[in-house]
Amino acid sequence: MLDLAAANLLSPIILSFALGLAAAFLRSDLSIPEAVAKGMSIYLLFAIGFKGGAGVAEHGVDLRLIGALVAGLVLSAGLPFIAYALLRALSKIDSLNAAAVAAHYGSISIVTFVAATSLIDTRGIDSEGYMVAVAAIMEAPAIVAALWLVSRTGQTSNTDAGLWREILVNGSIVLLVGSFIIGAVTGKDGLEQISSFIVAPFQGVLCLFLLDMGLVAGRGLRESRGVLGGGAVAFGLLMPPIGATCGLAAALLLGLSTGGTVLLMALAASASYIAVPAAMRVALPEANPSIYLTLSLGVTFPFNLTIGIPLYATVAQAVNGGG
Amino acid sequence: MLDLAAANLLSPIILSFALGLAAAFLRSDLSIPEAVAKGMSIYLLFAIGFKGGAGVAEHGVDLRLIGALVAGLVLSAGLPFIAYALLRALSKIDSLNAAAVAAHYGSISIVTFVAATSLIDTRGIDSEGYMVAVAAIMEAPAIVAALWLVSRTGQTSNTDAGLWREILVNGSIVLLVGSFIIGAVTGKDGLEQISSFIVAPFQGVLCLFLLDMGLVAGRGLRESRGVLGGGAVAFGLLMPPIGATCGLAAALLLGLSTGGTVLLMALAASASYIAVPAAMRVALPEANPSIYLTLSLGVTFPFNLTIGIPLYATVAQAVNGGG
Amino acid sequence: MLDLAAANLLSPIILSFALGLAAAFLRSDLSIPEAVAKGMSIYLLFAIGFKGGAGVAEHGVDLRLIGALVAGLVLSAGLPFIAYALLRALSKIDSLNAAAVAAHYGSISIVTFVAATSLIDTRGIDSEGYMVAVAAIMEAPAIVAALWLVSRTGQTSNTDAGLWREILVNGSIVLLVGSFIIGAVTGKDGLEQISSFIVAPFQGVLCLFLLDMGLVAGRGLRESRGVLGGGAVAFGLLMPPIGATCGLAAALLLGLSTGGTVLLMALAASASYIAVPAAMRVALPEANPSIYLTLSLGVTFPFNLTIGIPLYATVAQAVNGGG
Amino acid sequence: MEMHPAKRVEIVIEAAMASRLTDAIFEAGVTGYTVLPVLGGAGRSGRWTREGQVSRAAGMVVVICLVREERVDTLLEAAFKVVERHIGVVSVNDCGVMRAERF
Amino acid sequence: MEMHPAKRVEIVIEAAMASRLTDAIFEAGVTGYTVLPVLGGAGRSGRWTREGQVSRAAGMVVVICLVREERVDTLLEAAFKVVERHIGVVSVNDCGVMRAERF
Amino acid sequence: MEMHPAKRVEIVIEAAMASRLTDAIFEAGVTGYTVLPVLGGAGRSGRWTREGQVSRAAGMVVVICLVREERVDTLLEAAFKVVERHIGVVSVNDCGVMRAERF
Ligand SMILES: Nc1ncnc2c1ncn2[C@@H]1O[C@H](COP(=O)(O)O)[C@@H](O)[C@H]1O
Ligand SMILES: Nc1ncnc2c1ncn2[C@@H]1O[C@H](COP(=O)(O)O)[C@@H](O)[C@H]1O
Ligand SMILES: Nc1ncnc2c1ncn2[C@@H]1O[C@H](COP(=O)(O)O)[C@@H](O)[C@H]1O
Ligand code: NA
Ligand code: NA
Ligand code: NA
Repeated sequence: MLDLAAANLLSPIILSFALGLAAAFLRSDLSIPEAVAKGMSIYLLFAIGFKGGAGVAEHGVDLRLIGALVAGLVLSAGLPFIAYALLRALSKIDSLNAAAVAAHYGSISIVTFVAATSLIDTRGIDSEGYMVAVAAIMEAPAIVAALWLVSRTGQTSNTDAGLWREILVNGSIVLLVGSFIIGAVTGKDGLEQISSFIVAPFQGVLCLFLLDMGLVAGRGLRESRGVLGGGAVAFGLLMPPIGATCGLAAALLLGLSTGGTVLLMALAASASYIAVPAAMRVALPEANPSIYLTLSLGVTFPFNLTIGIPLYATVAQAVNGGG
Repeated sequence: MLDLAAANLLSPIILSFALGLAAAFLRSDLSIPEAVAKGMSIYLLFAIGFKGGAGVAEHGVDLRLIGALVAGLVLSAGLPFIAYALLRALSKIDSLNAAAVAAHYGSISIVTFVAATSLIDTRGIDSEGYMVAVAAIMEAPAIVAALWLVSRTGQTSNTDAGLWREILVNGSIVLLVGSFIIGAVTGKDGLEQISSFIVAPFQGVLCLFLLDMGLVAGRGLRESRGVLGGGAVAFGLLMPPIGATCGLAAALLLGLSTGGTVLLMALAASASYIAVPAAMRVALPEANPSIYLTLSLGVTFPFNLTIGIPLYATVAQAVNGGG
Repeated sequence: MLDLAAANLLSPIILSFALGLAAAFLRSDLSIPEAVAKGMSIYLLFAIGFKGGAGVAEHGVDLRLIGALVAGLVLSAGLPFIAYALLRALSKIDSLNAAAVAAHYGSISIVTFVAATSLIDTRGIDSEGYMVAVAAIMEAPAIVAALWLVSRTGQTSNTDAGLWREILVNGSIVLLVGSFIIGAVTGKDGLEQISSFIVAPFQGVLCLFLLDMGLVAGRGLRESRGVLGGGAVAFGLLMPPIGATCGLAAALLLGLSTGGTVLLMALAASASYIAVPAAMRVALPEANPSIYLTLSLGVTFPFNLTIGIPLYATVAQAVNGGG
Repeated sequence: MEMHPAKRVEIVIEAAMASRLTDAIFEAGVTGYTVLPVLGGAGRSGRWTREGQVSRAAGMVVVICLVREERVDTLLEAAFKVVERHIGVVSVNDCGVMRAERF
Repeated sequence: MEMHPAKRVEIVIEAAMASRLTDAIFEAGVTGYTVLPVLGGAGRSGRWTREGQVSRAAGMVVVICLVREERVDTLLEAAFKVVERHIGVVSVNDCGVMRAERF
Repeated sequence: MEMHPAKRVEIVIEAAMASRLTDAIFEAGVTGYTVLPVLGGAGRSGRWTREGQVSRAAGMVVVICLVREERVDTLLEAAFKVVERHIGVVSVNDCGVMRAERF
């Protein structure tokens, strides 16, 4: 187990993230152009969606798919309540900011999902291709839950019709679901045609993308020193295992495979740092982005990447009696 | 035949284009950064040019090359007259705008060419490597023809020496011809050195590029609702088969291979959406870009991609008695 | 030998550079977006660093590493003096501009290094993986030497603490050293995981990058016609072999392998065109960038790429009695 | 060259709010605007830069709007409704425009 | 800090025409200009955005030109000849510049 | 809409110097600035364009700074110290700003 942990920590992926962090702390001018970072994230979404779809085409769908989607929805809508209560208990962050943070923790980080996929691939564990669809469905419900929390505390949020459309058809959801469908429709043949684009170089692109995330996270941490107290940091480290536990419970209930269990745990444990922050800027402009971005990108993401995911995998393997 | 059509419609490439269209119609914020889109188009031009050149290096050149270049030149300069007459007959678009549209249909769309290459590859049909050079030669003559049409109707165009230089040495022509020459010079060895860059991931990059084209075409269609009447749309669907028929005639005259025939048909059937629009903005600023861009990118390109190319391939195979 | 030279001149890499030059001279609008160019340079640095590190992991480090680092440092700090004296002797360029130029020739061009790696790979010559670290260490000392030259002539340079940090932790150094470490830590396993990203497409990306360099160099040459006199151009062609000779001497002293010798020669012969120009803009704003950029990018880089590197390789092979 | 008096309104606004702003100023009767990218900035809410960012959350854009003087108040009111609760700045200066019939 | 009176001319023009504009204003004796990228915009010819575009046909740029007052008319006339038949807008405002000897 | 008088300072400066400039104006008590990318330009030191460039050496940015009138001199002095030996231009014009408490 320690071996596996070390192997994970010393993988090119994690070390690339560490390199980004280090460069940011050294105040190096190393930076990845915005367009290239966006291009890589489009690549990763397209590839992960397509591969998920192709997996479904090969292994077929069972009723569990619907169960998993419902579980995802419930987790995404439910976790914000736990997150909100925990954050309020642990820190002095006010209710508005706590609700904004809660939205992030109900929702998901697709890179955490990708990193988990990559880890179970390395360990040779199979998973349900449709977990990609579960990831997509978990993006938005958390936002609704958090805005409900805000309204309950008597504060107003800026929600117009446009916002709901933006959330539901935001770029990452559309790309993930779309490429999932393309993968499902074109199946093994389709995957073969483009696998030297979406499979072979995937790990390498992920390295550069994590390098960029390390840079952005590191610069964020440097800029927002002092924004987070000890309580908030504790929240950022405690909430992932709590989310993962809820994910584990749901996975056991559904009877997901070991791989599917790891992925659902990772999804539940992860915090959004793309879609939800943008929605919060529109809906809750008074909430402080430094708080939720630092927690999500600076605390929880590195935790999941380095300790969380291998831990969830080990737990899932133990529980499922697998390798 | 229906099988083949379905196989084409359900290929990752076409579905990616459809995804882009769908995202645009759903008003998703999915978008590919301009720099990444340009980067992909540079990649595609470089790869297709290089492969064409390497093909020529391997199979040698025959006199048909010169015949094919002349045919391309004649098609490009001649088709605008057919396009102009047809568009004026079918719609109420004025002569200036009709001439601008005509320039697009005489010229070519390199992505249509790439998609045709990819389809014949899938069907295992060989083609002449120098068709890339034919594509390059077909870019510009149509503009001259269209400007002549404009002057004939007594209107003025803004043509300075700079414009002709811009048209003749525009980025795509230079890159296509340049990489064609590099491919021809370095041949099989050169191709081997970089084939894991220009061959292996090609289909995948094409998917993402078509996703982007779907997004741009879809947004264009949404913005310019009502710009095109039924007559203009009919033109956009009728002109490609007409162009393809001319291309077929030329190919038969020259005795091109089945693959070369398909490619020449696709070139003649396609409408420019990069080089010619830019030239029109300079030379005919009063012509409405919504008309020519919507026709070329929103009507003709999707038609060729989904129905046109497989149709041309089937016709070419039938005529040549091939597979 | 002539065969080898021709093989080098007619490689896709060199021809791509030539295509860029040609496009610039034809005043084509062909251009690679800044973000894509930066993305490719990040890719190349990451790949070359990682492969160097993985090489060290496989073959182990010997004491020569330290010797090579010291040699790199001495070359980088010493060559500016030779360059300064030579340039002043050959041309009428004033002392400030001569010092700025000297900084470039002590420092290194990573693309020249990459091109040299690629040439020795083609010829099947092995090299020490840690030459990447030597490249990194050679970036900065030349700047110190040149600024000392400036101060000696009684002129002032703008050096603040920020400048030294910028030079020492500039993006390329951090990325090169960081990926070198990642490669060394993850070793063969790590390389295997991402080799279809950093090894397979490497040559192809290098082609496009050199296309871009050709474009930038060509435009620079066009814009700065007349800036360089015959003496300065002679300097740009003479200094690389002089640098290479110093590099050769150091390599022989250290007993480097034939490949390592070629690389050290190429490093010493090359002139910076990224890190040093940026530092010079800050430290010596009165120095004319047209002079140092044109010399480094427009004269010395093409010389090394086409004639220099194959020459150094042949010399190193002869001296080492190798193939 | 005859120039016609007009106002140049420059609004620095979060990218996530840009389409709401342009919708609002359109409704206020403005005939055109131009959107410029922003690399980074600083203000009461701290420093930021766009480098390496993927999310729209952390970016801003500049919206420039040339209007006839008589329309500037309607425009500013419409703009203010959008930026009110948000970070960003609004400035206005006098200018002259060619082809006044366009504004 | 002493500032010298000058004019700031801002021209929104199609990317495809930008080099013609800068050539023209150079000929009009202007000593410098700065070109900014544009993300999108709207005007009489509709809305547009640069995202995902490959062609130069569908983009605009902003050209900023600081000139001494006495040169502004020559500049505007030169600019007008280029933009006349094209979409785009031209605005001018008073400003002060440092280092007047540069303009 | 009530607007408060202010100054808009626009500085075209080499990218390599941008962080030194923003540090300096911060020290001069300015509360905010916005940095815009520049595609290319021309001046006494010739023409240039950003296309295909990798190095920061050959690029410029525009720094826009809205300040209260009473602070503009301190700002300009601070800015001048940074740009003095460098290429680039500085211009200032009057403007009105919303939400004056921010400046
Ligand atoms: N005084 C200013 N001058 C120019 N831009 C400013 C100024 N203050 C704020 N900004 C811009 O508006 C953004 C948000 O400002 P703030 O609301 O003060 O955080 C900053 O990131 C800057 O881009
Ligand atoms: N009133 C305006 N204010 C600012 N920019 C404008 C305005 N009108 C037009 N533009 C810009 O000029 C471009 C062309 O305008 P038009 O010629 O009206 O279609 C638009 O896409 C905008 O970028
Ligand atoms: N008159 C001007 N108007 C606008 N921008 C200018 C002007 N002069 C110089 N610039 C900008 O400042 C940069 C450096 O100018 P210079 O110091 O004259 O070489 C140029 O590349 C332009 O981007
Ligand atoms: Na979660
Ligand atoms: Na055609
Ligand atoms: Na050197």
